[in-house]
Amino acid sequence: MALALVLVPLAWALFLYALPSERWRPALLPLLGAAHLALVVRVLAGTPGAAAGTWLRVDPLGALLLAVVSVLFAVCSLYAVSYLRLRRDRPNRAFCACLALFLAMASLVALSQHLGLLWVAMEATTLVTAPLIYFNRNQRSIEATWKYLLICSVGIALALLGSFFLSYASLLGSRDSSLLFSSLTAHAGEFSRPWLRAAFVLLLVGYGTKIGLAPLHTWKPDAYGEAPGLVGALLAGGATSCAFVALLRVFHVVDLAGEGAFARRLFVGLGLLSMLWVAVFMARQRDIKRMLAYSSVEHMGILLIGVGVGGAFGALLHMVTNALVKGWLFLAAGNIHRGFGSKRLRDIAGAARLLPWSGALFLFGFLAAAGSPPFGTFVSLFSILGAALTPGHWWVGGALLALLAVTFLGMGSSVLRALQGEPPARALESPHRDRPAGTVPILLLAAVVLVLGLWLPRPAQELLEAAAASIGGAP
Amino acid sequence: MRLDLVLGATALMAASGLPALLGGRVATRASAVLQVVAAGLGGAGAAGALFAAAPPAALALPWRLAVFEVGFRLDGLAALFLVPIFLVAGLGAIYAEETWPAAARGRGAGRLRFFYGLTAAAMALVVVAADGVALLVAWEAMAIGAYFLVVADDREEAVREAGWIYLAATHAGTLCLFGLFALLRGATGSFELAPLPAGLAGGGFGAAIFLLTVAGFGVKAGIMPLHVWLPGAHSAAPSHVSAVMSGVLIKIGVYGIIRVLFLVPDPPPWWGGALLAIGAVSGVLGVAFALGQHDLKRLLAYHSVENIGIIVLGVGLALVGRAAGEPVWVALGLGGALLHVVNHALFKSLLFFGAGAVAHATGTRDLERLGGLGKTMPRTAALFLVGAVAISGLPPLNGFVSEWLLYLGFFGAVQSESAAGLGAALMAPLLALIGALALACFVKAFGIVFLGSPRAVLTARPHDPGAAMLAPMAVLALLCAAIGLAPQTIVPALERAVAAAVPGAAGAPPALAEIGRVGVLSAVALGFLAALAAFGLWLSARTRGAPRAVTWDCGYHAPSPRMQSSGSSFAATLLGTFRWALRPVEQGQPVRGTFPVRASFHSRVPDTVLDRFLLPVLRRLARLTLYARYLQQGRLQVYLLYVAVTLLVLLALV
Amino acid sequence: MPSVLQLAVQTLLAVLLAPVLFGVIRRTKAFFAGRTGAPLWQPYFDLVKLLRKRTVLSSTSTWVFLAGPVALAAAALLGVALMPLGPGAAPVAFGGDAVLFVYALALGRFVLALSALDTGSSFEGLGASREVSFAALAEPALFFGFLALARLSGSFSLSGMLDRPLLVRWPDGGPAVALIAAGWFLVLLAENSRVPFDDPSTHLELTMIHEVMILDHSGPALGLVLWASMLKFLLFAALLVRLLLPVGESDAAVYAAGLVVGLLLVALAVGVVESSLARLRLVRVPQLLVSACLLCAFAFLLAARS
Amino acid sequence: MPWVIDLVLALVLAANIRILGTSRLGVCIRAVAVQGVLLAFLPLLLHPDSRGRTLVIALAAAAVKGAVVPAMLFRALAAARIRRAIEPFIGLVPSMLACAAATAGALLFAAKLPLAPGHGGTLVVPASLATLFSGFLVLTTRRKAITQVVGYIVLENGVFIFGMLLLDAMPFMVEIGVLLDVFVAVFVMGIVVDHIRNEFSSLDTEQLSALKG
Repeated sequence: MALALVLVPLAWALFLYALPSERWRPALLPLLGAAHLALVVRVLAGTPGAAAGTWLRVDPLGALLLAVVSVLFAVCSLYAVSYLRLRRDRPNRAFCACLALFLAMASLVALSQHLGLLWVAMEATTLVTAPLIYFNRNQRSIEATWKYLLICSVGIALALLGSFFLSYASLLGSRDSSLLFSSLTAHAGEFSRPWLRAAFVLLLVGYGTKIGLAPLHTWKPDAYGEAPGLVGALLAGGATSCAFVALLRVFHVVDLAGEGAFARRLFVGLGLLSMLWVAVFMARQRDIKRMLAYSSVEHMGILLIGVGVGGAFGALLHMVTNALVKGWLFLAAGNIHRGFGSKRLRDIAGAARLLPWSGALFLFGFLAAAGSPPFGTFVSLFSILGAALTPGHWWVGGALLALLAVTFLGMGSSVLRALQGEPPARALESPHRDRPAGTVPILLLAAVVLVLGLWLPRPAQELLEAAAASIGGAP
Repeated sequence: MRLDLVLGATALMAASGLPALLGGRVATRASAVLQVVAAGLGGAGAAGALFAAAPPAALALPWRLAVFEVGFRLDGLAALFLVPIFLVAGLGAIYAEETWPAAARGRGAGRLRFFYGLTAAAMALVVVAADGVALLVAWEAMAIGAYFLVVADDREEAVREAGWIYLAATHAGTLCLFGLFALLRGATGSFELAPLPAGLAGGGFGAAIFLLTVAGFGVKAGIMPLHVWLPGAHSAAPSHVSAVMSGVLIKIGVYGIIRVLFLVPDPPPWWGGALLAIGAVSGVLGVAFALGQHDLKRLLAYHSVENIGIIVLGVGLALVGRAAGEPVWVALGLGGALLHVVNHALFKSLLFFGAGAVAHATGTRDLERLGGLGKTMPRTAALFLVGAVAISGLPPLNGFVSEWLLYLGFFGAVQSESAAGLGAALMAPLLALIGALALACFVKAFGIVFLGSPRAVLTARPHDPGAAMLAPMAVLALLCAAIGLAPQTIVPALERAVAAAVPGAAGAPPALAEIGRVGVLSAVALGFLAALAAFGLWLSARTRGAPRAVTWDCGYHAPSPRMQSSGSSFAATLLGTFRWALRPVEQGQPVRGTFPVRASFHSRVPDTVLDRFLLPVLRRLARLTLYARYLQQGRLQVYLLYVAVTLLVLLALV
Repeated sequence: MPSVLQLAVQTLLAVLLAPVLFGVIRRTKAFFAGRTGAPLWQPYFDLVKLLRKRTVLSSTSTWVFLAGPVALAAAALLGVALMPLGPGAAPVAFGGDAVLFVYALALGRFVLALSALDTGSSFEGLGASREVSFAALAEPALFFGFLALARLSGSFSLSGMLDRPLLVRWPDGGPAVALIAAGWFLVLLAENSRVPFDDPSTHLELTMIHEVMILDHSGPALGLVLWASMLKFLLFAALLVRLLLPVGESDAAVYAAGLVVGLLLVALAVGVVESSLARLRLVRVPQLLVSACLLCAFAFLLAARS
Repeated sequence: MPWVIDLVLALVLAANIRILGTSRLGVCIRAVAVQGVLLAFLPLLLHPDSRGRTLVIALAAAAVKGAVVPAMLFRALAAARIRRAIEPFIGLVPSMLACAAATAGALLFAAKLPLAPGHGGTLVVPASLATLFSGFLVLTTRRKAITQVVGYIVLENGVFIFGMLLLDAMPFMVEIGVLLDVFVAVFVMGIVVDHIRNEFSSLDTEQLSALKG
């Protein structure tokens, strides 16, 4: 059952690659999305800990990630149909296959209970997304792809060394050479501390590159900016969450080994640095997709701070809500990009008039990203804030609030500039307007985010609490 | 039961705009009707809770809002705020049918209707929220809804800028509130707005609570220097929106300050002192800035800052009293502040409605172009005059009653031996100064707009608006007079609100009616009206059929309307006195020689905090951030270097 | 019922007495100028003459123009009702009536200033502007004085603050009361537009504040304004007299004599000031008013120490 | 046979210096190929009593790192017909000095880390770290897209060296997965390099800096 989560998309990828029809390939994507979503629902509803051997198992953390990735993919696949119909000029064979491959690899990340396998899956998600970023096949997109590929590969290589270090720490300390997380956590107390700390630093830098923490995030604005909106949505919502979960698994081992305080300090430090970096780069950002990329960096910083101050529940919920909001924003930004034929602010104005649905969705997505109630992001952000504003690290809470405010200033001025006023004449001539196929998927995402803010279903809450408990956070 | 009514009305209000979203004249009219009905129901429920002695009602939401338990509660304090909310919102809904008709504004009118209902409902919800989370959710809905109200006309650059400043300011405030409630939750373990245990308020925690409360709610209330968004937003918004914003929305900030600060049973004395200082600054500088404005709605907006200052003075006195264990100060300070909240809602909405009528009829809000409207718009003029007298705090209208309660409080504090009490007493002369300056400003506002002759040739021939705009103004004017002439009727409601605002006060709070003997005012006011009527009848009888001539021109042979006092010349003397804070910008060509060919003079008073400090600083900072762009110049090698350096630095930490 | 009677008597006396104070001022000025001057009763004749004359209205003006004199007169009457002119409390006395006293006069000022603007005359606009501007600076002085008196007397009613028990506390309250008296005398001059703030006896267009506001009023309207300003002068003078009056509390006759003499002395003092000082430059007026404020603020500080 | 291991590792380090010290692309790629072949000996040397899977890994490593990847790089080089000079941002001598410094630093850092009894005294850990940083040096100071791929491979080689200590701990599948991933990564990079050449008619990464801020 659990294995099917990986195998079905894998098989679908092969099938899509083999399929000769340019028209049918996109149309078959939502089928995969729906099938995967159904599988995930069944797995989640079934017995907890469904396993396929010792290496693949659905634990709460993985289940959470599965749910995020699956929902996001389902929506994006729906969006992809209309998107690819508009982009008949590009061959979509590799694109569709890689989308399916990405789903397979992300599912693998969620299921992996083995440090080495986790790494392999993470690297694979990087590689299968490179062709997605290169979809537009122009100079800018190849530059972005190149940077993405190289920086992430280097980062992931460091993560591999970190994994090796971790297993060496285990080897030295407990003489147990298994790299299953269950045995790592069981013997964590006996690990060699110097190796452990070095391993954590390497893994933090390695997966942190993939998460996109400043100053390792440099590929993000380029890749998200040049990729189609739908790819940006999958990357910012899915791929980053995968890396975050991988990092959390490692963090849990380090925490159990008694180096939790060290790890948390690093989390808070890097998290705040990311937010600060974003606060600076968000000001006068004149490209809406790059702006969203920086927002992603910001929220990844918030996630790390959340874990760092002991708000695991809030951080995990924020992982979910942020992923969905990022999907929402990138898809809306994609529509705006198409409507105006540009993603630079100097060409965009009056998007709320030209594209009333996408414009309004973009605006509300921005508010959701800012953590405004009643969106789900409010609940998560507020939980993190509550954890931060406790004795011992008041200053973290204060800094978090201040940086949120500054970033809001930078992002808001760009967002409103894009939405308000009169659309330029050039855009009025463009044939691209809001169509249901392009807005309904976004509305779905928005609805989920809104519902999460108003009503968290009991199973979802239990899952979140179990996941938080599984990485050592108080529920 | 009443809470159910209020919540039901709120829900109806929130949903009222949905038909209008569809567009069309009929649908928009249907929304307007729904809004009026909702306001009527909600107002009735709130008034019932306010005037009939009933225990506070509470209701918990049957499901959890995500992970938070959420509930609502209707007590005296909430009811006191609810009444003006529903009243002004309902009147504004009627008023909008004439100023922003769907026929002329198209889809914009529908959108405006929708967000209008949403904002009004959210305001009501903030007030009945029983816990921090419900309050935050409603608060944000209100703030964001109001943003859409402000930018109803986003084709204009000025409107967009005002909207953005509003949004940025309100979000900063919301973040402060996030921090506040997270802290309170950490201290008490619950989000419920219940009295805190004693002993928490000292030290850094107490200071953080106080500062976050004052900053978070104060931004919305518009206390100086957090008022930066207020003048722009009020003048940019449609007039009925300005009325709602100025009349009730900013009061929600006051509500928050009162609600949260009085949860603390033992506030440090400096809290009250700080509020008094804030109130004094807001009051005096608010009215001083108002004097310098040429835009009628901006002028009114600065008066909101002033009146919030007056209200905060009362709250400050009450806090000082709570710290010093003086229940009389608490009763008078809070009673005066709360009555002023109600009063300001009445007369400020009236004035904004009036200003809207002027702008609607003439197409301009510029004082230097208006004049003489009293002859062409007599009804509007009379109603505006009522508002002007009331806001200047003059008897026999309602503004006087609330300020009088505050004076009583300050003069009570003068008997105190404590420095805090004597400091509070010093606010009495300050309040007098504020009142006299407000009077000067409204002589200017009313005199320049409605009296004399028109200063410019306006395209439209001005005329009184229709019943949809006049009737709401008339209702408000009547209420202003009613509270002014029979203030004792509202005193029990005030007492109930004060008792609800100050939980866990030792013993019953002293009765306002006893310490203030408000009833006397009523008798005096009636006697005064009798004298007024007698003199008036006599003089009008004596001057009936009096011949008309031109105004005495002192021998000048060709008087023209352009020779009248202008708004800026009227305010020049006082502006000179406050030059140190206002820093007016003056341009022109001075009069030179015996026979000057041409001379000109133009002055304007930009907002010192916003235009001289905040915006330049922010612009400079934003420019500085561009230097940081050198960090990301697109070189992959440099990016990889960042990875290596990060790794090395972190490894060095191992 | 006795208070209604008292109200009637007090109002009648005030109405009758007020004009004679203006007569005294004029006689004093005439004396200093070496003239004989008009008789003391001349202000009565002026009033009667004005009330009988016909009015001419400006074609620009509206009903607001006539409302000014009416409100001013009604406000002055209200002030009279609140002022403890008799030996005991005022006919209308309650805690906080001092505020009503000040604000009633402010209402009169408000409407009169509007009626000046109603004519559309540039001169009258200037006058209205100055009237309201200077009053804004004078009011805090009054209130600082009230604060100090409230502190000394423990009451917040004009009658209580100005009541005779104050005299008992003269030894420790004396310096404060003296400062208040000095400050309030300046306020009296400013509020009634006397030299050095304004010169009521120059040519109409050249007066700066009060008289220029009522350039267009004529006949009964002007009479009403004139009469109201006389009452206002009386009220401020009475404030000073009651503040300083050194008579015992038992003997009503002595008290009445003291009050009348005191009022006349104040008028005399104003006359002396008008004869010996020149009008201030307009830009200096705020400074003088701020000084009045500071005098009363010092009084408050002194009172607060005791 | 610790001395044999150390000898191999010393040769690996020498290859690092060679890579950083040459101005010719061809030499550079050849040095990487040599390094790959040298690495293939490590599993055999470190685990002399090993079974068949070690041999498989050694062969796979030799094939991927020593043959396939260099061949791909040469192909790209030939197709590009570019000047064969490397044009580093910093000179060759400073590069080599930096490499030496990195090696010294790696020795110092490795000394802080405790080692399992069997691994003590060998150069495995310092060589691994030194190679890693040599890889970084190539990545950050070289201009051409191909040299960046070389840098990535060197970096990966550093990781590989350390991984050899854990041959017993790492399951066979994972080792093969890692090798496969590296291979695919380089393969994808090769494709991208091809496209860069097509788009820009150059492999100079200076062209690839349009996206800023």
